[in-house]
Amino acid sequence: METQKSAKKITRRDFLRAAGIAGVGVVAAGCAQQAPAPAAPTAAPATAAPAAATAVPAVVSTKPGLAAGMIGGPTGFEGAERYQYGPDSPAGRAIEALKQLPADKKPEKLIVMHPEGAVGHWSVAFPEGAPTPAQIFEEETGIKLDIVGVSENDQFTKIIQDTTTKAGQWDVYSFWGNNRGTLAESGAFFVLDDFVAQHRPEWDKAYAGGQTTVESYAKYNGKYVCVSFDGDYQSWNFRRDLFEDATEQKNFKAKYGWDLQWPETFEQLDQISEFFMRPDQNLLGCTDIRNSIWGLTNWIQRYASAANPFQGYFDPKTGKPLINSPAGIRATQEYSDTMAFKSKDAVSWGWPEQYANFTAGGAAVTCAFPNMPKFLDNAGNADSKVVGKIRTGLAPGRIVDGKLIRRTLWWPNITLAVSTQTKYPEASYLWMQWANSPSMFTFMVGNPAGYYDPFQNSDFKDPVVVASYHDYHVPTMIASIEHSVPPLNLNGASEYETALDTNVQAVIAGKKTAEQAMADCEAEWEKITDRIGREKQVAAIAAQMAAFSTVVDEPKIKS
Amino acid sequence: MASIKLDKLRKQFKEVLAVEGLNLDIEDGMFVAFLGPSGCGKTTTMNMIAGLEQPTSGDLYFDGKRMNDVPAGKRGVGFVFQNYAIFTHMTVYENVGFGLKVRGCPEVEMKREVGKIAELLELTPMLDWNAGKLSINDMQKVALGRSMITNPGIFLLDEPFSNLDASFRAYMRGELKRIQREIKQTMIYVTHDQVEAMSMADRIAVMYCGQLYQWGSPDDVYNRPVNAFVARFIGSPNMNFIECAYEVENGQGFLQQRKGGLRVPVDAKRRRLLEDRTGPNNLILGIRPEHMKVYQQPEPNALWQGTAYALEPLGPLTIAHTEVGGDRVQVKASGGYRTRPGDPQWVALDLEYIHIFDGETKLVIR
Amino acid sequence: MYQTRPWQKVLRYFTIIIVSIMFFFPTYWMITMSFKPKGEWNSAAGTIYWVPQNPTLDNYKTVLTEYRGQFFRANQSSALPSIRSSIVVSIGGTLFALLIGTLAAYGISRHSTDTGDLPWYIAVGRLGLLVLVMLPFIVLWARLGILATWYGILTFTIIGIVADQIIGRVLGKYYKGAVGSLSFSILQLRMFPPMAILIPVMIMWSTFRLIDTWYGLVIVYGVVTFPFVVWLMKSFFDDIPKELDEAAVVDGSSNWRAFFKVVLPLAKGGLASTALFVFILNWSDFLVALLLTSRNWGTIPVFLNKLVSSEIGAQHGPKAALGLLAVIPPVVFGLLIQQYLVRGLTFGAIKK
Amino acid sequence: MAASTPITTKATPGSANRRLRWIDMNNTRTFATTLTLPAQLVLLLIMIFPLLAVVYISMTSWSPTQGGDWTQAYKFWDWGRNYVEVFTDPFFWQALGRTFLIVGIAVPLEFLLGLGLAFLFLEDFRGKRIFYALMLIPMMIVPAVAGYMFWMMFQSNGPINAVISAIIGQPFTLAWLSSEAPATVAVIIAEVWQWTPLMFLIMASGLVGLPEDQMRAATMLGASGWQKFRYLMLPMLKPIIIIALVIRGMEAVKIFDSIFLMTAGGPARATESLSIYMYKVAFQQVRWSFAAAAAMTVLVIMTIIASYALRPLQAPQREAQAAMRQAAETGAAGSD
Repeated sequence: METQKSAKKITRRDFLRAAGIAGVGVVAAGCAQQAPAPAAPTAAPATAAPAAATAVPAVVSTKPGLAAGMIGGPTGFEGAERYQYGPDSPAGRAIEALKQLPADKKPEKLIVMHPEGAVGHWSVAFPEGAPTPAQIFEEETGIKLDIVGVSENDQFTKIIQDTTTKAGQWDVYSFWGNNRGTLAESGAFFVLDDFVAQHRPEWDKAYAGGQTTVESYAKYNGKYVCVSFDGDYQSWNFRRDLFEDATEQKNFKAKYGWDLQWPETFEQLDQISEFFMRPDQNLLGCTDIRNSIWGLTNWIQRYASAANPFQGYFDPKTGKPLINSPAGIRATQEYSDTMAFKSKDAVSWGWPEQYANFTAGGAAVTCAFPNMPKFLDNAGNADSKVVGKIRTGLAPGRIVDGKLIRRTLWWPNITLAVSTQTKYPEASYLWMQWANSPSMFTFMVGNPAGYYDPFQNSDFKDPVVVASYHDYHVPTMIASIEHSVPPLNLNGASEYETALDTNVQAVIAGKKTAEQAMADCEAEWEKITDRIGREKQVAAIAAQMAAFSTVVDEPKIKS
Repeated sequence: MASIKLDKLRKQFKEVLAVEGLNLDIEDGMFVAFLGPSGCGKTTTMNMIAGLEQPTSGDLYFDGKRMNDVPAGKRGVGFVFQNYAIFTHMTVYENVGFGLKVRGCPEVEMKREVGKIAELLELTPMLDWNAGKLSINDMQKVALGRSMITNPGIFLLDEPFSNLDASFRAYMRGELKRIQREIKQTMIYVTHDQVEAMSMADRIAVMYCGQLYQWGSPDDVYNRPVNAFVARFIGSPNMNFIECAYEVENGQGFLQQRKGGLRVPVDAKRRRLLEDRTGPNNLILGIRPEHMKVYQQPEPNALWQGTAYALEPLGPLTIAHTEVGGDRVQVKASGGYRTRPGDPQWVALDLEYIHIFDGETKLVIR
Repeated sequence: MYQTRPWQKVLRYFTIIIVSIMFFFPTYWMITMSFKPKGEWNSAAGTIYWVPQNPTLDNYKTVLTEYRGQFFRANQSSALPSIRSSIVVSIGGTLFALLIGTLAAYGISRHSTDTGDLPWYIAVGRLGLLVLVMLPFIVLWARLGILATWYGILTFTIIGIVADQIIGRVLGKYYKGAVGSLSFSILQLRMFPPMAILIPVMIMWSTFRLIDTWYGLVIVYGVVTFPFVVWLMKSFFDDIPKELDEAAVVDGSSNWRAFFKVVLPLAKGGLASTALFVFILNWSDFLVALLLTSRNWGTIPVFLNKLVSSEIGAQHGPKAALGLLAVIPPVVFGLLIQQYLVRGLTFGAIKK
Repeated sequence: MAASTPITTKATPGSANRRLRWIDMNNTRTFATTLTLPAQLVLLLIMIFPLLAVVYISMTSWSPTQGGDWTQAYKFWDWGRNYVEVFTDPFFWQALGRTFLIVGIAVPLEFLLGLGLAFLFLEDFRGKRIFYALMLIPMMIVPAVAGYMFWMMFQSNGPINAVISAIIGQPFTLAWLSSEAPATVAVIIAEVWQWTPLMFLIMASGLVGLPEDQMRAATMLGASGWQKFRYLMLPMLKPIIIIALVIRGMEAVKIFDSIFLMTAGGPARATESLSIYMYKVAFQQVRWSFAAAAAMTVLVIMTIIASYALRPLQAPQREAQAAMRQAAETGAAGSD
């Protein structure tokens, strides 16, 4: 009793401390080791950090605090040189090009749409003593940055509004990657091919997964149209404490005949889910989500892994849907059957419910964004009952022709594109190249004030990022990117998704069989394709093929 | 047709005592007027008889049967409201027939009954009209007819004529009297207009501040008021009041005016009464304007001399306002009587009709 | 009904308390939610927090402060500008709607035979004819490339108005009875789902540079809500005896004077409650504000959407906090006009 | 007024009326036009262009994703194939039917609850003002927030099920928002919760406004409580009941926020109202020409409904005309 009391006291004090630091308790101290105290709202500019400046010998540079050979980047804190760049780097080229832009092409200010919750990457100084990225950019180029927060849900509407009315309110748009095709066909995006050729962003070198990732992250219909700022691939989390418990292992082995461990196939996963489904103990088997639209992340993982090297959505030659196939029916059937291992509310559970449930230790396995270990396996998160109890794994897959096919979904969140309505397309692009360069992006990903997730090679080597995402999670993240497939980001994505979603939801609700649902969905997809224009769609589908991962593994677990 | 008995009926609204221990016996078939200024408790009394309000204490009997717990609609009481409470969304026919309709009376019978009532009240041509659009006079008749149709033993009317124009009011007074004669119901009629009460009622209950002051025939309340209030309330113009003291001089009893020096001799009967009473010598002399005469020259029986103050020529008669010894009195004079303010006047009193009230209790000394 | 027995009283009390609890519970949930720390928002973990265990003001801080801290939060900006925006545009829109709506209502109530009685085939037919006449013009304008210019829209609208009037006259020759009715068309307008019509309005607004301005929103709010004003105020005016203003006019005052000095003061109760309604409608609008604002004049409901993030989900606590703050203006308004509310809301329909 | 007009009427009824009417005619036409002009103008200026633009787009197959400007939509002219699509789209008709189902249940329920509550609140009791205020709060809450609160409360392990469990004494874990019928019920409950206060307010003021003496007269005539309600209150309240129902109905057919936040039209399309459908078509799928055709169809449907919804509202006008006829008769009878 006494100990409980004192424990509660401490929790409370911790809580109050966290409350003083930030409004959101869960995220509190996301990088506690790195940033014990918040910086003042207006961080000291780089020049006003003498300690760091003296630590780095001053060589030929335009501003103090830069390492040798570097022409720009953040300064003023220990380790700043990791994020600095030389003249022949993507960031350096962008800055140099920006400086040389003629006056009529160089804006005073760039207006950038951004998801409200990610604005912090630009406006908050991190770590202490560092300038904000916006300050660095203005200092180096003389161009002001206005990063305007917009609700994620409203970005699409705002872009359509801006494009249709030709209002030109934004230089750079931000949107959910799934809408890429629709918005590109609406003429919202400036095609970046020329700029890419000229300024060489070297994304294939920078992104984990190489060229496939670039195809997936930056292109539509074979053209460069956008830049991703967020590594939102699905990754799986499980409870180490349960998986490593000797009794559980014994019972599991007895029941299923193989050792309890992170599974390779969905059959294995479903056995694990069944094993741990104990609602009476407030423990759910597996809580990968099933709500409207977002639930498709899990349908697609089960679907895309059904063929070697991958099961695509459409036939790249004819544009015919491939979902009305054994692969689609099976994915749908499993998607519905696995409801048995979830909350009764699963179809209305979104991320917050899932996260809250996992925070409280309410599930054995779940599938989420890569940030789950960062938020939940975090000593600073007073609410979390799973600190130190999380491990992660690559998405399960299927065995096809003796090969193990595992496909995770890259469901991109923050994607930026240059508006066709802007007067300064080149400057806008150059800003994006600079911001998306390994040096700057890794610098920003480490900043806990926003929700960029890592996806560049440099991110996974950065001690700050690794510390907050945990070293056990890094291999999972890299593997997840390498095994990823793109979503339905064609023109009309929302229509395709809605059709698929309503049909699989109907199966869950028991109103259709999986066969019926897939047949209906196929018909609806065909109608959509015909209406949009089959020829155009087929071209885009064919181009999208390059974005699917073709990595194939050997099965190891015998079950 | 029923007799009504009120036994110590009392009604209290939070702080306000509306009716105080009322005892009253109303005989079957009697036409009774509750008379008093607004707020005197007469409407509350009526509502209690009707059952719209529960008495705080006391009992109510119809024909010897205790009615306290009988709900309003079941007491056999007809009620005509001051503003008639016509159902404006119905036709005249539906209004009059409402009482039968809610009793589940068949359509044929209803038609016949309504027809009879309409005939009696001369409403027949308007039966299909929308009641909300009737003239106020017709509404009054509809309200009467509506209450009559259920043939209640007791009929309550709450100031039914106060909204009518003067000529129709006079006409309806006659009509009501006629109707009452024809249907022979016990009728209670609430009014603050003493003319209405006097002209129609068999009995008048004069009420003030929740108390019954006097219960008697119109003649009684006019000629034998029990106190100064009743005396003032009945009669138009009002009774004149002069503050006096009783004095005896030369073996002759006088009422001596307080303000001036005027005197009024009192007869032997009154003298005995006055001499028998104890308490402060503080009296009020009351005399109605119609029991005085005014002259422009001295007259032998004109005891008082005064000054003309104002004149109200009303056609058949003239009200002369005269100042006598510091008190103002109103005197009824002939229609042609004319004078100018300030002219000397002589006033004669009909000593037979003087009323003497106790100055403290305001009760009559009789 | 006017006599209650004790058991009836007890029963009524009981019912009122039960019903009030049921009706108040969601509000209670919102109020407590606004004081709950994040760990207590959700019942997904299996525990329901009926009262906040660790009450906090963080949710209010989250919505009201400009966030520059080092930990990720769904909203970085403060809701204060959106509160200001909501107040400005809601009041402005309400005033605009009241202005045009009250005048029209008085006109319809007093000086018009317009009963709103219009057979649907006439209404649809008239619209159809207008469409037939105007379609060639719109295609022509499109081909001329002036459809999205201010002069294109203006000339087109003027031609449209003229065509509409001519169609009305022509129809009137062949159909005995009303062919046009203001009160009908505004009710029709009010029943129309705003989704689709908003797209061209958005285009038009952009052409006239009214997007993301407070006056642009005020005009749209006024237009969207004034049908309410017309219908409500008309019933109030209907209830005021016509003899009143006629008497005023006979006594020598002008029509306007009679309206403002005699009729309007009598209808002020109705005006007040109508204003509250319209205000609440404007106050809670989301879609119009979303489509017609961009950076500066987003309203509270638009801001509420910022309190969701796909990464950390809906911020229930801050949402409840802002929701609670958003209740204040209508409640204050309601209190200010409290004395008129009960009487005013009969819409003057009960004749005494 | 009470003093002057009746006297005038009484003196020379005919001539006074004629005189008033003559004054009316003289300057009222311009006055009336001036009064309604702003509304007319605003209506035409702001509605004509968008309305015809909607028709224009609806006659083409253009949508933003077709590329090009909307003004160039004539290049995609297809003679209203969209209308055929709308008419053959089962989801459109389902959404329409569902909307009327929700409105048809929610609005009468709001009305009955509002009326019942109004009766409860008719007499004074201790704490009336506080309860009154509590009852009115829901309609002041921004629907977007209310939708969220209901979403949370309707979770299977949320407070509503907890209360039900406590009452029935065994675990009740219905997943309200996960299947069709309960989700519809939940949506209706939220709608009823939000808007019953409005009905309550209207009905309460209606009851307060009822002439008390007429009720007492009916009591005296032996009418039971039900008869009073049936023959007096209901007919007297009829005008405001109709206005209240029409106004609520008008708003309720546009039901959007609460559904959008609670179920987003789901599960599958189980709670997709017309507005949700239109929103999805216009702003998620950006099928603008189709959305425009759907909008025009809805406009026509709503026009038809409006023409019938308005009928009861004209009853007072008809009554007034009847009264004028009656007055004329009376006048004629009087002069005989």
